Amino acid sequence: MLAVRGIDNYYGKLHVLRALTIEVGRESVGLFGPNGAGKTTLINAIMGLARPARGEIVFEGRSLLGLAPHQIAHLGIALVPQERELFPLMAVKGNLESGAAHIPAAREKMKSTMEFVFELFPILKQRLGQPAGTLSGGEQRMLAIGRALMANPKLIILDEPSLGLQPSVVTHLFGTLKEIKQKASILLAEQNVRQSLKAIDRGYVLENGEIALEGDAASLAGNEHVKRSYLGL
Amino acid sequence: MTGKRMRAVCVGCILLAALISACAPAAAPGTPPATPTVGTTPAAAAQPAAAVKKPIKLGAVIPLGDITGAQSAKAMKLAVKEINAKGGVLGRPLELIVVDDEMKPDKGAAALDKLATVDKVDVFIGGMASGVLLGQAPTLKKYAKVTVWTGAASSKCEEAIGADADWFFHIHPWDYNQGASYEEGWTAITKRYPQIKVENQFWAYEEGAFGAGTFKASQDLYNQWAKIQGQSFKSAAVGGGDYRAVLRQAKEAKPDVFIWVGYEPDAMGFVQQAKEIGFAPPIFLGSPPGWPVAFGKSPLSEAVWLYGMWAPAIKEVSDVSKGFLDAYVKEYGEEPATYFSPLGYANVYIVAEAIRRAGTIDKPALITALEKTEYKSPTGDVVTFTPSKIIKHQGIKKQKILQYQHGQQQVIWPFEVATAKPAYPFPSWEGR
Amino acid sequence: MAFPLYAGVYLQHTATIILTYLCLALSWDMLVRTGQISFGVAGFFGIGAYSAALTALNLKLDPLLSIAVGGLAAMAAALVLGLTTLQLRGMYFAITTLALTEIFRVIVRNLPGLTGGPEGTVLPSAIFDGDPTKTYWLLLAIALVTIAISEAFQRTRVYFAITSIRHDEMVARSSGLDIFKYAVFVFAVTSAIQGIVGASFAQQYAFVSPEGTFDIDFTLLPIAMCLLGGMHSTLGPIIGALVLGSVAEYLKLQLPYGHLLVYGAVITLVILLMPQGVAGKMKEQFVREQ
Amino acid sequence: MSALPRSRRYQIAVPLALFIVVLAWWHPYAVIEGVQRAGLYAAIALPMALILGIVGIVNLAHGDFLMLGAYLAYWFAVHTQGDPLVAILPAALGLFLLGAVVYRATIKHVIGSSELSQLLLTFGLAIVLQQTATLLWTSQPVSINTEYTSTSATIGSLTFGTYGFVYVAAAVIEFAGLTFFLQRTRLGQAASASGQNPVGARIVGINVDRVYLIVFSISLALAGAVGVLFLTRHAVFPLVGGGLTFKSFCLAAMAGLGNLRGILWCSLILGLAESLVSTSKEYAGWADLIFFVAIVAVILVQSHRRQVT
Repeated sequence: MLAVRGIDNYYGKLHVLRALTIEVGRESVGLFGPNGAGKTTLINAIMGLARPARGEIVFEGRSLLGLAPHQIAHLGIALVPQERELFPLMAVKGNLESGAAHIPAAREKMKSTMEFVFELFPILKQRLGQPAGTLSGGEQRMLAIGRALMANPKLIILDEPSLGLQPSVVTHLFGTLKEIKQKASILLAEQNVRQSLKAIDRGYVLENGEIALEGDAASLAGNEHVKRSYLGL
Repeated sequence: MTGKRMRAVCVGCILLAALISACAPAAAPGTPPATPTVGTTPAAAAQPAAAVKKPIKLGAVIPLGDITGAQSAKAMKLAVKEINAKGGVLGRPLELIVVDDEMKPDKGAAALDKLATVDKVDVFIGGMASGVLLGQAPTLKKYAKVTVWTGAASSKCEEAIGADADWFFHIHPWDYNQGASYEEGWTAITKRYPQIKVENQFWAYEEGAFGAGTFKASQDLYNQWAKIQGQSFKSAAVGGGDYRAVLRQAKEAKPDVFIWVGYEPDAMGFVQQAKEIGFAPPIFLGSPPGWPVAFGKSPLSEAVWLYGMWAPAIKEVSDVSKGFLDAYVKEYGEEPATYFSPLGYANVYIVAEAIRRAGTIDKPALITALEKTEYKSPTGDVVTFTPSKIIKHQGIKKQKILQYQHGQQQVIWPFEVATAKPAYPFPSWEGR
Repeated sequence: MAFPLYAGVYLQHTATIILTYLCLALSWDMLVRTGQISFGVAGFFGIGAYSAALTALNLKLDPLLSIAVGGLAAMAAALVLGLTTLQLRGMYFAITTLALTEIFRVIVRNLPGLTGGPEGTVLPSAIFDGDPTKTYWLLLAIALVTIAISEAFQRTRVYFAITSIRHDEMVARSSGLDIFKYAVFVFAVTSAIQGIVGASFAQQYAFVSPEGTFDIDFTLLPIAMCLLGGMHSTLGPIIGALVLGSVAEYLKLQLPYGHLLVYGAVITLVILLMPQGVAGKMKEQFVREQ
Repeated sequence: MSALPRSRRYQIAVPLALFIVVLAWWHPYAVIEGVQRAGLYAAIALPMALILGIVGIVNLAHGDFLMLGAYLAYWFAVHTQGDPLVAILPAALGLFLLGAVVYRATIKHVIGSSELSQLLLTFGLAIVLQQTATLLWTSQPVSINTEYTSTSATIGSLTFGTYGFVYVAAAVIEFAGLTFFLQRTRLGQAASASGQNPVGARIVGINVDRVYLIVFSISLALAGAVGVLFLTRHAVFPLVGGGLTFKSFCLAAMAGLGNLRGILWCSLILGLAESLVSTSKEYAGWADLIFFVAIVAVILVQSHRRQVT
């Protein structure tokens, strides 16, 4: 579905991504690594928010390089950014609708998708008329995921969804990933490896802009390096 | 580290360049001394006798971006062309060098420095805004070159130039000249047409230097013959344009004469809003430096009075005016829209004739010759230089009282150049 | 540079005008380094000009002394106003300083007894009797002091204080700096410079008027110069003032009609092609070559 | 787009209504003319606030585009001998297209750069427009007189001009139209999303660049149309735009950047206050002071409130 092949990316003189190759099929894939390993840069490159120096990114047989973010969104990739990037003055309802309104295929299914989002996150239904800027951190995260789902994406990318959230909220969030996987492939970038490993099929460990390890959830959980560096065992 | 060093090097270079430029005049030969030497104009004194064909240079400082300056420059060029076609002056051609003052005092003063030291002109001419002349006054005094100036009405400029400046000839009337002239004019008009009343006047003046200065000058002057009251307004030229408050006060005062002193953009607004509130005094008069395009074509302009120096209609009573107008239209394919064009034309001719009479461009002789000027100007006046309140050489002191009739500006007074009889009283706004 | 090298007085006068704007541009930039964009340059320029003109005229102060008074008056005004307005950020501070300029102008216009009202006030003679060389040296001296202050701000404790205000107020606060105190200090110093420049302008041309002295160009042109030259440095505003000042004068002589059109186009193009300013561009080249 | 909570709105509206009633009893003309003046201010400032709110750029050439619209209408009226108001559509269309070109050629390239570069760019554009107008039409002002411009009505002992209400109507229509556009149309929703968070807008599939282009062009089209209305009652000359930009900029700052409803309120307050001061004989020269003191006061009070809460 999504193939990233040999991309290099620089931030000024800093070599952020080095000949990076990953693949996401009809599955949920984790992307682990410490702060500054290049996770967000990779996601930005996929989404068209950053332009890699070399390499190729292909989604369902189409190259994404040179496409603008909105075009990539139209192809069926939805992003839940680390900073959430909601529309703060718009009500929750408006934010959700905005996820679907600008993508023709999703627009037709707006009502039913919204029902699905409410099933996952009932709290959003209660907050429907409230401006997004006044929501709590966890609610905002749910809204961001909800907005991304509204696009009816084939692939949903979540960038550090657990960041800054209470453990109980994190558990709830990761619980919903299984249901989301029914509808779309998932690429999940996380530092919280312990929780993530329960929600994913396969994963990559990214260090210093390179893939240090890859494997399915079980083999990663059993890996010594992962145990030491990420699971604190 | 390199960034800091580079910065230091560059700052050093700039300082060096600045020092060199400051020292340059000391090294450059033939530059006039910086402090004025009384009695001699270096450029004039240094003229070698052999250079007979060398042009006589007139340096003009004018705001070219404004229509007044643009048309003044055009008329000057026309006059120079005419004079040169007839063989120039003293066998030498005239050369006109125009520098834009951008309506800024510092730029105007620097322009004078350029004309004096780079172009080495013989005479300064030009001029438009009072605010610019105020800033130029120290520079003019520094060179003390023969200067024949078309612009500036504010008597503040006269203060700045001072009484000693025998080299300064001012053609445009000062604000109080204008006031006195109108008093004379209205006295004459009311004598000839006894039904016309002007004792009770209401003035609406724009709040800047031009309006407030004119009002103040007239207020000081008119206590004898007219009762005047006034109120300021914000001109549309600086973002205003709502005159209804001042018009309403005028309406309550029931004046014989309503006068507004503002700029071109205020003209249409005043008549439109006077009509709106139903204010039609017996005399409705505007006194801007110029009028908007095709103001006369509007029915609201009928019988509006105006103060001014010139109108195209003067060609009917003055041959000089007709000659100028025809030549201007032929040269540029348009009628001049402001009185600064005949004034610029007169400016060149006054200087040229004085040089011819003096037989030289030596300052003392030229000043004496200019003092004897008696030039029939296309504005319909005969220009002579007589003392005003402060300066020794004031040219035109008389203004004209005009009136829009059937779309044209007609001269009502002075009667010698009158092109029409007054329409009085002001017809009502109904049906216009 | 295609600066026409006319020798003599004219060059000096043009250079004096450029130095005038250079000081305004540099002082404006010094405040920008704290993150505050002021649109009030013309206001402090005008306060300085009026204070100098009125004290020279009414108290018969020596012109040079009156220029100092102009600087002090602007500084005092800045201290009072800074204490209330420097709390504002971004566009709100900018618009407030712009409004204050207009407020000064309206007050000056409506107090004819004190200020000469709308027509302004004329001084009997210009400073140094209009000697352009001496005036040039005066402005050069003021410019050198301004440059020295600017460099001092770049090299001392103040630099750390003001850049941290700009970059991150929290960091500045937690490091124990009273950033507000520094902001007021910089505002007062830069306003004093603007007041001194205004005062020498008034003394040089021997008149002040509400329309001429509070001209918005005294705010806009220095800003344009800083942006052209590059901000947040001593060099940028200097380059900007030299380039824009000489280009404007050169264009005027070459192109009597339409020179302002080209001027506007130049500003637009420079922003599009060299967004970091001339100094920034030079620095970039310099670094690349190494 | 209004960020004010409902209760705060009443805190402003009730005293304002009281003030207007007292003023109407004391100085009826000040109210009528103040409201008309407010209409003009708001009509001019709304398009500027639109760009500011969504594209995030202070357009210092705003008044100059309006000037261009007015000249277009003048040219139209002179050549067709027709009513200048007929030119509203052509002027709006012409300015819309010009807006697209200007956006593509210039504004697009400074999106995301510093506030000041954007300011200087539009400042440069303003000079170019003013000087082009001077070369094309000279500095001599043009004005058009139509019969309806000076119409007046009489109620009891009050005779007042009615044409000025055209500006009130224009402001209300503009506000309603823009509100409808931003809240009810998909493009408008995309615009308000882009205004609130351009990154967010991109990732939900909005072509932010195209939205900016359209919003910029719409704002210019509105400025052009208001320019035509302006011409019917005011003289137009190349430098007329500067003052209008200045007032709009002040209003936008006072209202809170990009707050369209705030523009209406602030225009009303300023229009009334100015009109009241200019009716008083002794203090008419101070009318400008009201405008600027009000701006400073509002900004200071708002910032104080922000700090407290």
